[in-house]
Amino acid sequence: MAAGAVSPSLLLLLLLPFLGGLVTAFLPTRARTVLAGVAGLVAAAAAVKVITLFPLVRDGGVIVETFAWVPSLGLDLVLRMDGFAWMFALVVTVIGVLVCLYARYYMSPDDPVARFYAMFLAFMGAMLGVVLSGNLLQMVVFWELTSLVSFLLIGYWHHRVDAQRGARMALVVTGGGGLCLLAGVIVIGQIAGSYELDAVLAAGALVRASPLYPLAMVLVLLGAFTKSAQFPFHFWLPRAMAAPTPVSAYLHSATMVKAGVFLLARLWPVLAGTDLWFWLVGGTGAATLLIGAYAAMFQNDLKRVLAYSTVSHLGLITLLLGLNSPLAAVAAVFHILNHATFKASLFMAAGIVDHETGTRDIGKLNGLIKAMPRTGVLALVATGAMAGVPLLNGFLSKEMFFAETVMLRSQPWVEWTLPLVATVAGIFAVVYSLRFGYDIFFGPPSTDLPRQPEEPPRWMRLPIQFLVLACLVVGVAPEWAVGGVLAAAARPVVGGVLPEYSLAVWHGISPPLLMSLVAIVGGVLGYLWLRRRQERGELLDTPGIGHISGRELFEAGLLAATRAARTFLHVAGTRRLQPQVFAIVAAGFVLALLASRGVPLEWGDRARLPPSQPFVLLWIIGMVCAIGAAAMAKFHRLVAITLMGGVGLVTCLTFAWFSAPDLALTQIVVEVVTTTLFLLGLRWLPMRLEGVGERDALRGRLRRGRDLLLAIAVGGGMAALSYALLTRPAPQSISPFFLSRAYSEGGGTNVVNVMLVDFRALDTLGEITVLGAVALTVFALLRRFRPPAESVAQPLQQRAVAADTGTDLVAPSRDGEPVGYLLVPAVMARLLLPVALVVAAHFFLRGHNEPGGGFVAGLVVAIALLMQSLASGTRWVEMRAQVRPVRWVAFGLLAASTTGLGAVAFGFPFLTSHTAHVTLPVLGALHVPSAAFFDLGVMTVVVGATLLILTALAHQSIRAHRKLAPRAGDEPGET
Amino acid sequence: MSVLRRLVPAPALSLVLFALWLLLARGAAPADLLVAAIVALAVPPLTTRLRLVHAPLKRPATALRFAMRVMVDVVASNIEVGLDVVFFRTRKPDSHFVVVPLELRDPAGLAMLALVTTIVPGTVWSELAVDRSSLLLHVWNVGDEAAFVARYKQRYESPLREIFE
Amino acid sequence: MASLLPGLVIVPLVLPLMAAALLLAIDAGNRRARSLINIAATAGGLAVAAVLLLAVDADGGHGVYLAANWQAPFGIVLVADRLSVLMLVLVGLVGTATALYAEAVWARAGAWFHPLFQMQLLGLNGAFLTGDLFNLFVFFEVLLAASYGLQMHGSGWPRVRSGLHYIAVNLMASALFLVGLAVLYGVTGTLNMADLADKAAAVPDGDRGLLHVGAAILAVAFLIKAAVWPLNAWLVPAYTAASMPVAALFVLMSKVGFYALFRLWTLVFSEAAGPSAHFGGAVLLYGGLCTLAFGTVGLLASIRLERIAAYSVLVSSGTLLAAIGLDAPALSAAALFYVASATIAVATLFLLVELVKRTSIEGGAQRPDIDTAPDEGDNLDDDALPLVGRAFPVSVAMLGLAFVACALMVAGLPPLAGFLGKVALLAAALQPGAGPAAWSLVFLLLLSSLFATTSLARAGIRHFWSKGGRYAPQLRAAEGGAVLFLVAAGVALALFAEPVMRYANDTATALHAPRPYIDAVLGARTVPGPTTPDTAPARPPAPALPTVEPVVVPVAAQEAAGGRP
Amino acid sequence: MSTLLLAATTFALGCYALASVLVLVRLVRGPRAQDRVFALDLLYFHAMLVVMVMGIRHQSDRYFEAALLIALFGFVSSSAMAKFILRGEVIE
Amino acid sequence: MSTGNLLVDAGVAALLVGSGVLVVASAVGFLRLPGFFRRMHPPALAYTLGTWCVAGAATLHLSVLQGRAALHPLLLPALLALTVPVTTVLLARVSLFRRRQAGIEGTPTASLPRDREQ
Amino acid sequence: MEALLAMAIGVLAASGIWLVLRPRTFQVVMGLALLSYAVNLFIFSMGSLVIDKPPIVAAGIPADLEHYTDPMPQALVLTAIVIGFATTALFLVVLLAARGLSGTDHVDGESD
Repeated sequence: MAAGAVSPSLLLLLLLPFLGGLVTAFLPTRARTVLAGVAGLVAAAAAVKVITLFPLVRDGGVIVETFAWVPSLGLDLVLRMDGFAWMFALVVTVIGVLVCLYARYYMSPDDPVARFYAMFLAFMGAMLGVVLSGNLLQMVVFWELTSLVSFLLIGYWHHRVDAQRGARMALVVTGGGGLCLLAGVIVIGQIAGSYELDAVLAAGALVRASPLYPLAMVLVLLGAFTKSAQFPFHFWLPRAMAAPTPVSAYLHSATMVKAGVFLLARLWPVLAGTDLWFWLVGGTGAATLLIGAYAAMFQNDLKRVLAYSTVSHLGLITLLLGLNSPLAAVAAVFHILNHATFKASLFMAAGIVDHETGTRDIGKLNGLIKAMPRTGVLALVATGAMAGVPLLNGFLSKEMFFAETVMLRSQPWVEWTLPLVATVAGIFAVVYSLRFGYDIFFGPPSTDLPRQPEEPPRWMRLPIQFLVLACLVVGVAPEWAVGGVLAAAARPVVGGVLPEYSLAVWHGISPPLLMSLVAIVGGVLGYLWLRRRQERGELLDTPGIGHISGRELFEAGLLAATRAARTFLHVAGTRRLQPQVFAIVAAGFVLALLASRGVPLEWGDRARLPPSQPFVLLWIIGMVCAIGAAAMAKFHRLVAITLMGGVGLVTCLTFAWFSAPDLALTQIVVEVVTTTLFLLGLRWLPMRLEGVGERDALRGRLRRGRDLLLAIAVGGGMAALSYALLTRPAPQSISPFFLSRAYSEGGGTNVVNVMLVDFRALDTLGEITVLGAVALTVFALLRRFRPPAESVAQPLQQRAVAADTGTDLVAPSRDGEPVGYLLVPAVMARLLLPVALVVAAHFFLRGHNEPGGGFVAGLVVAIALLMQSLASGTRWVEMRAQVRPVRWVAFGLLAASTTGLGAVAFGFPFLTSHTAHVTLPVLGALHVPSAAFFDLGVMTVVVGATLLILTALAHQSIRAHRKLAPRAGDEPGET
Repeated sequence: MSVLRRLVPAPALSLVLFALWLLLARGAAPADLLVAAIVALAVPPLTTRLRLVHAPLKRPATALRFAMRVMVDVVASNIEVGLDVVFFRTRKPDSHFVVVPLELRDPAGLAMLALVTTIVPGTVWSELAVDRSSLLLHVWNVGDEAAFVARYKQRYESPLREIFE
Repeated sequence: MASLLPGLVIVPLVLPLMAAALLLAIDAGNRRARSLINIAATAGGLAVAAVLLLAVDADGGHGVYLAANWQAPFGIVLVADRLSVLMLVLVGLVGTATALYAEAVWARAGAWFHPLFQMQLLGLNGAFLTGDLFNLFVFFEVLLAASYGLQMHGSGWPRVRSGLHYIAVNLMASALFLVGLAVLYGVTGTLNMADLADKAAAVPDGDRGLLHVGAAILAVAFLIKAAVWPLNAWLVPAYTAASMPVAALFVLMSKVGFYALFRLWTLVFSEAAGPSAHFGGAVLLYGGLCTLAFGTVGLLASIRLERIAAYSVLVSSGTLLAAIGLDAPALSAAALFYVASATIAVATLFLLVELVKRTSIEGGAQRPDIDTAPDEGDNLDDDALPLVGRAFPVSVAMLGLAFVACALMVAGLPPLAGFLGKVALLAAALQPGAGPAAWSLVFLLLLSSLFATTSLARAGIRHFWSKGGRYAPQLRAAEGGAVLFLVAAGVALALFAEPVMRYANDTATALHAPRPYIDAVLGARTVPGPTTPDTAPARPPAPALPTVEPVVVPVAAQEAAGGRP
Repeated sequence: MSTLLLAATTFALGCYALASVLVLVRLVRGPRAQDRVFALDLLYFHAMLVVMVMGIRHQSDRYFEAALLIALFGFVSSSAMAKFILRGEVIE
Repeated sequence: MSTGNLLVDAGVAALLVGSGVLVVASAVGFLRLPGFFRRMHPPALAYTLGTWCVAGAATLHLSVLQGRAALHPLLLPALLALTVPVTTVLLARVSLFRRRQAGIEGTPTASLPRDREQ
Repeated sequence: MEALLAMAIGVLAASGIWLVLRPRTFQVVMGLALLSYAVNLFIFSMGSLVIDKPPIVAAGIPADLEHYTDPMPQALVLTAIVIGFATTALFLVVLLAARGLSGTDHVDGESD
């Protein structure tokens, strides 16, 4: 045992193809000789490396190398090579070398083959990763990698629709299987306590005894079956034939599709041995064996024949593994090896035929043996192996298979059926082999081929020759050729103890031999019969299952799933706002209700304030206003805004009433600005007249009823909640702290203001940032503002000149100076400006001690300026005052944050306030809190942001005027 | 003088602002006076361009007298209109529009006139001609229209013309 | 390193704030300076976040910063613990990439992109750092206010329409937030999260119902931001309509909701909360599962890449919510790893969308918006097209590789970080004794991977393997660099998964045992002042004079826990 | 607080509230927009009075500032509305 | 905590009552009078005397309370005088405009030279 | 008083919710404004209703909740008012932009 060896040999082996792929990716894209050379050398090096490792694994030795990756997930890079892995590694690398060579000649000189070779080598690496995995999770990693790379390889000719579809199908099916595998592996890992292969293999009994065993097994099987194209997931493999033939030869015969059976064999000691395993694996294998072989007989495309045959052979291997017999497992391993050799060579041969003749249609191809005798012979030998002709390797493993079916001990009908199935499948195999071999190479030479066939270059044949030779050698002298390898490979599969078996060509006359004979004879007869029928134009499609195409089912299924998904989204989601808002409100209400249900709510017992009649009247006004606004907002917007003003006012009075002077001040100025904002916006909204275009359908009424119910419920809930809280004694609040420290440490008597600029200055900083962000957004949005068509025209009022005979409305300002109805307001507003500025200064300076502060002061300034625009027009104001609101915002933010940073400079936390005490003659002691500078920043931001928003909105009207200017001439004529 | 002029471009305004500050600050400590002075000096120049720049008040005494008269009128009209409102059914005041020709042209003067008209109950400033030549008033109880116009012009317009023109 | 910690905590806030102010002050014409400031500030934020991460990880503690130098339950406290710092690093990563990316084209598409960008970062960083509930609201508003602007950056009807919905929904959420926090304040009398945890446990039974109501309302607000179904219909339109760098940045935003829920729930409704322990976990769990299912189905239904990305956001949101709803440290740890990988992955995808679309003429518009049924005609011998491959231009090849990497991350396929996150979640969910909810989570996770694979493959085929002619897209260095940066981050996350996983484990353990956090926050001491404040001045500060007699405030409660001497 | 003052302030507040209710009726009834706007202006004004009387009632000078703000800016909303009715836009 | 001076209290109370009565009277008038222009008259009662009474009451009250002249409440009537005309002037104009627009006969007008020229 | 204020909050909230659920942008923005009043009052009411005890510390009065109202909710409301103002303004502008781009004032841009 070489476990734990630090020798990096396996890592090197694994990395080699990846590095090679990386190198090839950067080589000139059409230098196929160089690319093939590099790739081939890399593959060859890997192959040599693998071969040199054989002694280490021959007698049950295991090489393990561990590299930590994510130990906490149980996911480490564990490279583990035993005999079985070695065999696979050998297949992967050796056939890799051959395919590299072959592809050099197969690919067109115009093909960008760098990508091909890069991905090819990457695939080789991924496949090596799968087989060398000593950790199940790691195996999943490489498993999915092979799916991915195969997707890219199948889609190599990506402009072809068949390649796109085939690639995607392969990816979805095998990738999906991979995900199942992942789940299965995790379940197994949880049962076994580790994902390490050694640990899992040792915990086989534990796994099988677990209640989760069926689930884990099914998940793992899903992974394996999809990868190995088992029925009913087999359909992707024929579609994957859109790949370049070297890819098919490599992935779809020798390596990737074998990953599934590799996994079954790998976990055989853990999962096998139960009835469930037998029925699932064996049943699937048998079905696949039959269906694949049956479908293969009727294909007219060379590669599709091979693809279905591959499906069938994979079914055979699966069936063997499912028989729960060590001997069958050995046979399975043997067949894996054999199938890889003959199928790879057949694919390559098919590729040559395709390459030379320009078609793969069996119907068109005839008598090629004359044009390409050497290729023909090679192909025929390989076909023989596929058919199970004696003295070729296929015969041997197939005989072992027949023997196993016969020896199976199970229920009587199974014992009887299985050999039959095997024989029938054998017959089918002979039929399709004959179709492949005989049909195209014998008979009168075709004349209507797209290209005149001739022998391919010698080097292109070389890989086939090599493989066919292997078929022969194994077929003739199995024990000598592969006995050791097979023993080494099969030993880990069956759990370390090999069953008795003999690799010999001749075992005497036995049931298997008879079955083989029946198969061959039956096959030949069947072939002749089929051929005659097909010459008559019958049976060109697969009878029975021809119209049930897995591919179509898959595509249609995907389509239906997509459509269903869309329908679902349509039902479960929405693109409309109302349902979203409804959902939010309802969710809030329902969750709150549910939350309160657990612990019932009750009113508190705090002493209530006696009601005061004026206040009651006040809130009657407030509620009427609120309800009125809700009712009027649709048709009488101005009224709604007015009523809203009433609500704001009452709110403001409530603040004043209940000891919140700061809030009252803020509310009142905000109210003014908000109302103005609404009015500014109203200009661009369409007229909406009651009763016009109203469809008062039942549905609308129902919806309104529903909304009303929810609104009332939520309102009631809010009221109840607020009442419950209002009547409770105040909790142990943190507030006394603020009250006691506000003056002594915050330097101000107005605790609310001290909180804003000191205790919770960070909130204020965020708040002014919000203001700034909103102002910027408004500005940016309105720069691109495109007024609605019918609002571009001047408002009705401004057009109605004729009716207003004594009008001063046409041009209320002359040379910027207001006249007529605006004269008096303008003078008043201008008089108010200095007054307002003084008031603002007053609010700003007193803020720390008395109600007021930077925010109110800022809004006072903003409203005073707004008033000027209102009375005198924006242009007048802007002609005279360079207000650059963005600068104000910038300055304010800088001032506030630098004030905060000032504290840092003195070693205090951000925003720590400090009061400087200065004593001046006459004036006495002065206290200058740093918070004042912070508040100055607040004020500046408020002024800037408010003005930015308001002027940006107001400018729209000016723009509209400007747009109208050219047409102003004919305006009076219209009216 | 010119320095003073530049420093205090609008003495009346500055004075008003000074007083305003002291009122707002509710005190006259040295610190308050200082800040009041700063405010009174700083705000007018800041707002020059956004203000009507007009000649300083010509006759402070007339202005003061005018103000007193208005206050008296306000109280009187309050009582009159108040009674009319409460006993509207029986007293049936003669309310309608009256056009008053104007000689006053100064915007500030007109604004003052509007102010007075508005705060004295019984008259509502309704419309000013574009060329400022006449004024439309809504009057609560007119009686003799010519007499009303004459009284209005005499009581309010002429003092304002004196003050502003 | 540890000594650096407290002072550094404020930097992620100050940096974007100052940058935003500077960007506003700079003349609009000076584009180069703006770009420079923007990128420098963002990258600086990343660097600071990284240092913070190392510092926090090194001493395993909590960087507690008492803003304005006030004791913890009273003033606003910023807390850099493992969780918040992890989020900060994500903000830095995604922020840097998007800042870089946006420089190429998008920064010029409308006014004031840069300051809004910085404000968004400020909001994000603040939301992750703050330890105060109301301050959290404020930072939510900051990030939302900035996000409104960014979402509609570039204007246009789709943006404005979805923006309108987005804003309306978020305003509703803000209202709920305020109501919820008001109730919590009304019941417990505090806003500090750590203090809240203590007070909530001690709430009298008569008030517990109110506490729960408040928490439920607050939760709805967070759930909206975390885009839980059925409150998530705003997300896909808003994210897909936004310009793509903005959408990439927005990936972080849905994580804020998750963060807030995670933070508050582990803190307030931990084991120590007595009768309230684990309150509402079922809502998180089933809400998360519904969201996950919704997002999964959405993935399958999506053809356009940006929609795939947006639904991936939903998938990750649902996954995270369900994971924390199950309330197991192992799952939380997995969720934290997942949040890192998912954020990076989806952000990368958003950045890629636009570049990828440049490769095909009209983004594959020649095909209908839904898969076509298989046509019988396409057999293997598609004679019309030769069996000769077409070379990809280098830029397309690079894009393609980036796309593949990104698709792997999003779909959770190996070998990148997305897979590791998924494995971690699956392994944690499939602990022995996993209930039906855990199994549903597992099932949906796998299904989402499958659907993501399907859709991404479909989209990749459409864009990279299109039948028609292809343009070699113009890739600007900034764009390519940004994408590569994020992909590299994803790869690094996979390579160094172990330390990250360990970090996530530590974080989860700490979150599920919040006592040290609470103690650290409440035990943080203020910096003593240089001079004893003048406690009884002869008169209050000039010039404003209170109407009452000169104020003498009794210096009571000096002994109240550790105030400034 | 003397009973007299208490009664007087209560009476005044009641009067203002009653007046506000009357004005509200006009606000809701209209009939024209100008009536409503004027009503809003009056509401603001009444609010100012209420605040001032509350100052007297609570012997406090702090309510003055709120009244000041209403006196200073109460007209802005209503004049903006008036201008809107007149011109169809608020700021030209 | 009254001002302690019964006379002052009585004065303040009287002023308050007066203002209350005036305000109610103006509101009644505003509600009940026919025609918009008629309705515009009564509020002036409240704007002027009603406010003056309250301001006077506040000034008196505060001055006695603080023991010094507290004149600032008088600012309010002054400011009101400055701001109220803005709204009323505009509203009167609105009403005229709308009457003309509706084509109501007999809508008066300040005679305008320009119209005569036309 | 408590019951009245609670009722008022309920009515404001109900009106706001009703409007927010309407299909016209203007209704929605009005609803949001009403809702923010309700929320502000709600937060405010957490400090419990106290008359004439503003949180402005004065000499000789013990600095506790007996003699002053709770300043915290007020500070919160102040911030909330400002933020509400800003977001209302923003929403208004967005609805104008939406109206300009779509031609209708329906929240989904559907023509009536």
